[in-house]
Amino acid sequence: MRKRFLLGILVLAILSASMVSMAAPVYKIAVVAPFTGSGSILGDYIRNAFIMAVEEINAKGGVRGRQIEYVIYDDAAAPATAINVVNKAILNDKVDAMFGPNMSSCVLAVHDIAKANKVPMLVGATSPSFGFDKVGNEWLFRLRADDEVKVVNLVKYAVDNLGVKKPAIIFGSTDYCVVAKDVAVDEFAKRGIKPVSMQQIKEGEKDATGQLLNIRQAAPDALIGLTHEPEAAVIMRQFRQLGFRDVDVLGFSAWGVPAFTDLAGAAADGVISVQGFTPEYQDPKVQEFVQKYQARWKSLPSDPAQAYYDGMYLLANVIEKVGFEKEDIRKGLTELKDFPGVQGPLTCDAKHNFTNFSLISQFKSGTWNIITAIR
Amino acid sequence: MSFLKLNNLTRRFGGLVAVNDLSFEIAEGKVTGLIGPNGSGKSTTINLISGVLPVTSGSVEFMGHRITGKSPHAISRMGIARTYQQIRVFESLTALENVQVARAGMYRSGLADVLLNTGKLKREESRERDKARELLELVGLGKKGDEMPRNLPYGFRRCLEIARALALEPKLLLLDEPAAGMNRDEFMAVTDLILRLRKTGLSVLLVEHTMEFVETCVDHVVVLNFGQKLAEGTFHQIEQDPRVIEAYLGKEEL
Amino acid sequence: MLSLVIQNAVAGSAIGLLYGLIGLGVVLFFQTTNLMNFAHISSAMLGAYLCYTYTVMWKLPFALAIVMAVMSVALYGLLLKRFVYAPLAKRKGGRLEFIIATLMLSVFLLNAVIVVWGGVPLPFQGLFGSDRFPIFLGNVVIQYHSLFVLAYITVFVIALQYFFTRTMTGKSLRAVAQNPRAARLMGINVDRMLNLSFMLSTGVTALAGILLIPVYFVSLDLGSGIIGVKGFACAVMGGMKRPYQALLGGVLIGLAENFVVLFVSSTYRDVITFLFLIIFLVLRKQAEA
Amino acid sequence: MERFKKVIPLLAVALFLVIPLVDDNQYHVYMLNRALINCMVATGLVALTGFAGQMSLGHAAFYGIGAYATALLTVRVGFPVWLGIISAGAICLLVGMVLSLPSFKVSGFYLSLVTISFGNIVWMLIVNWHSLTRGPLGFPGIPSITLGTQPLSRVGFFYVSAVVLGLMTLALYRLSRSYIGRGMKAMSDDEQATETAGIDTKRMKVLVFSLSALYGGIAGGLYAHLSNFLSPESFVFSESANFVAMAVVGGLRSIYGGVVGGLVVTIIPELLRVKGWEIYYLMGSSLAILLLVIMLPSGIAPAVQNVYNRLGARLGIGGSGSGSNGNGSGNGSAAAVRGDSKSGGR
Repeated sequence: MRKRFLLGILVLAILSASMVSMAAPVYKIAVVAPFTGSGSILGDYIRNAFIMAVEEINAKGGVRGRQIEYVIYDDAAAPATAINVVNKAILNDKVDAMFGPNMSSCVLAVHDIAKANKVPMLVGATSPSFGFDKVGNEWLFRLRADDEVKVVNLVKYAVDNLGVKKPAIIFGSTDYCVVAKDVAVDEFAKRGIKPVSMQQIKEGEKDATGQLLNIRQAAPDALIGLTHEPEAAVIMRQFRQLGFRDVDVLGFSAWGVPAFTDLAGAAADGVISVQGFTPEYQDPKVQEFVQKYQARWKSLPSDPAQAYYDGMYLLANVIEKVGFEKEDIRKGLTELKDFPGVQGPLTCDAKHNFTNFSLISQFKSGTWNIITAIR
Repeated sequence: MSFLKLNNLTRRFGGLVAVNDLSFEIAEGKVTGLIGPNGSGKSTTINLISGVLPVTSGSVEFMGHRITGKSPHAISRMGIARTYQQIRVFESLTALENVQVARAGMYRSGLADVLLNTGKLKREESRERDKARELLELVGLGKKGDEMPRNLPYGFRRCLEIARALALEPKLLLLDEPAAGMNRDEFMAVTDLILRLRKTGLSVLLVEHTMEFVETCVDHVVVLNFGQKLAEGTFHQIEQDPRVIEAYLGKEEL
Repeated sequence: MLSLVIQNAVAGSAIGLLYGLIGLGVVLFFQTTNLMNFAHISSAMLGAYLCYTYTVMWKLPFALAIVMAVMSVALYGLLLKRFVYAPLAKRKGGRLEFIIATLMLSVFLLNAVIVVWGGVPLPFQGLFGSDRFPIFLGNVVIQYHSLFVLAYITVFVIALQYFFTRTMTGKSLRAVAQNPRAARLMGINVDRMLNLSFMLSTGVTALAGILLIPVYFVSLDLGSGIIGVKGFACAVMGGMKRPYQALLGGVLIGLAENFVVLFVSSTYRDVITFLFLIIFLVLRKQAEA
Repeated sequence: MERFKKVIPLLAVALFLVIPLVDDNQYHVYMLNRALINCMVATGLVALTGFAGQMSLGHAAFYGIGAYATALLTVRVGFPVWLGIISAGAICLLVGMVLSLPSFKVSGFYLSLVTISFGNIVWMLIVNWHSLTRGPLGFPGIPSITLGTQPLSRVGFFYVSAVVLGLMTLALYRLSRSYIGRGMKAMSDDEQATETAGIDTKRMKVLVFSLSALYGGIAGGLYAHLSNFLSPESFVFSESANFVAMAVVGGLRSIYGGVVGGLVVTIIPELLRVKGWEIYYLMGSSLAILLLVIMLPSGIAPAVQNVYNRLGARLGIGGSGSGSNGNGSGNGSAAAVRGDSKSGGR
C-alpha cells in the first residue's frame, strides 16, 4: 500500500517536471476558457477558432518573424478557478498576451492581475458590468458586442417592428442573464412599457412549466427570453407544449446558436434572436470563414468562434505595427481603427469594445433568416 | 423517601407493550436483581430508568426527584450510571480515556482553560487521570490503560465498561446482563467485582439470566413477565414461587 | 385560477415522477446494501449518453440500444463494487469514506463524459412521443411522456415488489442487507448478492436516465445538477424503505416546487424546497423516536 | 528521545514556511495561500466529522457567509479588514450554532442531506439577494489586508494565514487532548453511551458545529481579502464536497489531517494543469483523490505518521517504541462500511 502511494507521488513529480517548457523566441499567448463545468459549451468554439487563426498566422511566418505559441487553460466557468489559472498564465508561464476568460464574472475576478502585470487581456465576455467605462482597466479589451447594445436592439425591434406592448420576461440566474434583464426592463421603461410578468429559471433547471403558466396567466403579447442555451430549449419546448398562441418569442444571443436550436428542435421555429454572429449570414467574408472552420473542425462555428478568430488577427496586426513592447501593444489596440474583421471593420471605441455589430434573425424551418444587421 | 421508585411505568413500541404498568422500589445500599424470561422487558426497564428511551406513561423517582423526561446525561449526573447488554465501550479511545470520558462532569475548567491550557486545567487533568487509573486498578485493568479496547479480551471489556460507569461516582449502578457471554474465569472476576462494590455500599440494579450469579450477588429480586411484575422477594422466596417457576424457572428445568 | 392550480399540480407531479425515478434507485441500493452512493446520479448520465451513442452514432435500433445501455451501466456497477467498494471495505473505510469516494467518482465520471462526448448537450429527439402534441383536457395539458413514465413506473414497482417478496433471489438480497452475517450462515452467497445489488441499482438508474432524456436532454445536468440531491430527497421522504414511497416523495417535491413558483416566486423556488426538506428530515426523525 | 522524535516534523514545517522566501514565483505563493485557506476549512471539518462524528456536506456555506460578511462590512460599512474577518468568524459561529440544532434529531446520511440543503439555501441566497451580494455579477473591490498603510504582499499573506492556521491547529490539538475532545471522540463512537457517561452531547454538538463554522468563516474572510472579488460560483455544493475530500484525504481522525489534505487536494489539480491537458486535468485529479481515499481510507497523515513511527522504531529512536500509540495513528474509522448499524439495545 505504501509502495503504491510512493509511486503515485513519483508520477506527480514527473508530471510537474514536464511542465517546464523550453525557451525559444516565440510570442506566447494564453487562452482561458471554460472546458469543464457549466460553460463548457463555449470552450470548444473558442479553442478551435483560436487555434485556426494561430495556425494560419504561423504558416505565414508568424508575427515579426516570431512563431506564436499558445497555452490553453480551463477556468471551469468559475471565478475562483479563473484566478488560479490567470495567475499561472501570467506569473508562472509568463505569457505576453491573454485571451479570455469568457465569462463576465471571471473577467471581473481576474482583470486586476492583467493590469498589475501589464498584460493585454482580450475577452469575449459581453456583460456590460465590466466595460472599460465601469472598471477603468486600460489593459482590458472586448472582442464581442456589449450585451447592452444587443438587448437595446432587441427591445427596439420588438417595440418598433412587432408592436409589442405587453412583454413577459423570463431570465436566467447568471451574470449574463441578470444584466440583460436589467437592461431590457430599462429599455422597455423608456418606451413606457412595463413587463406584465417577470420569471426566473435557474441554470440547469429543466422544468419551466410553473414559470410559463404564470406568464400565460398574465396574457403577454411577447416572450423575451434572456437565458443560456439549455434553459432556452427547455422554455421553448414547454412553451409549445403549453399551447401559447399569438405570442412572439424574442431571445437573447444564446437563443441564436446551434446548441439551442438542436436541443429545441421544432419548438425553436419562429424564435427571433439577436446575435453577434451567425454562419447563415450571407456575406462572402463570413462564408469564407465558415467554410474554413468547417473544413478544419467538421462543425459550424458560433459567435465566440468568430470573435476570438478576429481577436487573434487584430492582435497580430497590432504587433506587426508596433512591435513586442506590451505598453506599445496596449496603445496600438486602443488606437486600432477599421481593422477588417470577418463581419466588417473593427474599431476600438471609448468603452474598449471592438465591435457593436449585431444581427436580428428569425429561425424558420431549420435555418436562421437574417432580418436586419445593425452596426 | 424511597431511593428509586418506579410508578406505573409503561412503554409501547408501536403495538407491542414492552413494559406494562410496572411499579417497584429498590432500596439503598442493596443489590437488586431484575429477572424474567427473554423479552419480558428487563432491558427496556433499564433503558427507561436511564433515560435512553422515553417513557410512554408513568414515572421514575430517584431520591425524591422525578427523573422521567430528563436527558440521559442529566440522569447520569444525578448518580445513576449504567452498562449495556452488548458492551458499548468507545473503540477509538484507550482504556484509560474510556474511563476519563465519564469524568467530564468533575471539571471546573471551561473552554477557555482548554484553549489556553491553563494550570487549573493541567491540575484537573492530572487529578482525573489518577482517578481513572485508580478505577482501572479497581476493576483489574491496572496495567491495560494504554490498550485500545479492541485488543482487550471480552471480560476485560466488560470490566472497562463498569469502570466507566463507576467513574461517574454513581449512587445507583444499573448493570444489564454483566455476566453474559463470559467464560468461567471472567465470570468469577465480575462476580467478585460486584461483591466488592456491594461492600462499599453502592446500590446496584442488575438484569441477569444466570441464576448462579443472581444467587451469589443479589439481596432482592424482582421478576418480570410480559412487561409486568410477576413477583418480588429474596432469591429463595422467588425460587419457590410457583408462578415464577411456571413462567421462567420451570421452563428452564424442562 | 382553478385550472391554473390543476395545471400546476399536473406539471408538478410529472416532474416529480422523474425525481422519483432517481429516488427509486437510491432506495433500491439502500435496501440491499445499507449504503448511499453519491455517484448514483452518474449512472443516469451514463445510461443516457450510452443510449445516445448506440442509437445515434452506432445506428442501432432504439430498443436494443436501451438494453445495451442498461447492461453496460450494470457492468459499470459491477466495476464500482469491485474497484471502489471492495477495496474500501477491505481497508475498513467507513460510510463517510464511501460517500467521499463516490462523490469523487461522480466528478471523475462527469469529466470523463466531457472528454468523450463534449460539454454540449446532445439533441436526441422523438423519444416517447415527447414532441407530438400533448393531450388537452380543457385548459390542462398532459404530456405523453408523463403518461409513459407513469406506466413504466407502475409496471416496474409491481415487478420489484414481486421480485423482493416472491423470488428466492429477491428475498436473499433483502436478507443480506438486513443482516449479512446471518445471511452468510444461512448459506447465501453474500458477495454475489452484493454484486447483484450494485448491478441492479445502477442498471435501474441508467434506465431512469434514458427516460429523463426528453426533459433533461443528453446533458451533463443529468450527472451534476441538483437532480441527484432531489433523488436522495425523494428517497428520504419515502422513508428509504419502499420504492413506491420514493415516487410519492418525488411527487411531493414536484408539487411543492410548482406551487412555490405559483404562489411565491420562481427566484426562491429551490430555497423553499430545501427548507421544506430540512424541516421534513427533522420532524421525521422526531416522529420515529 | 522524545524530543528527537519531534525534530523531523518541526523541520518539515520550517521547510514549508521558507518556501515563499526561496521561491519567488507569485503563482506558487498564490496557490499556497489558497491551500492554507482550504486547510482551515478542512481542519474545521476534521473537528466536526473526524472527532465529533457529525457529517457536513455544506461547509462551503460557512466559507461563503464568511467571505461575503467581511466583504460587506469592509466595503459598505467601512470596517478595518481585520475586524471584518473577525466579525465574519463571529457571524459564522452563530450560524453554526443554528445549524447544530438539526443534528440533535438527525445523524449520518440524513444529517449530510440537511447540510447539503443548508449549503444550497445559502448559495441561492447569495445568488438571489442582489441588493446585498450583487448576485451573479460578483462582488468586486474588496480591500486587501494591510500592514500599517501598505497592502500586504502575497508572501505576507502567506505568513498571516500560516499563523492563523497554526493557531487553529493548536486549538484543535488542545481541545482533542482535553476532556472536551475525549467527549467528542466518544460521541462519534457511540452517542448514547456518551450521554449515559454523563456528557451533554447536545452541548457538544453546538460547540463543535460553531467551532468548525468559525474556522470556515475565517477562512472565507481571508479568501475574500486574498482574491478581492467574490462570486457565487465559489460556494457551490461541489466546493463543500471538496472540503470534505480534503479532510478525508488528509486523515479525518488526525489533528494534521486538515492541513495535509488541504495542501494535497489544492495542489493536485494545479500539478495536472499541464499544457494540452485542459480537459483532462479535472478527470485526473478526481481520479487521484478517489484512489487516495480508496487506498488510504484513514488518510495520508496517519499513514505518514505510521511510517515515521516504524522507521523511528527501527532506528531505535521510537521513544515508547510500541506500534500502537493512542492518538490518531490509523485507528481507521469506528464504523466499517458494512455492518455498523448498532442494534438499538432494547
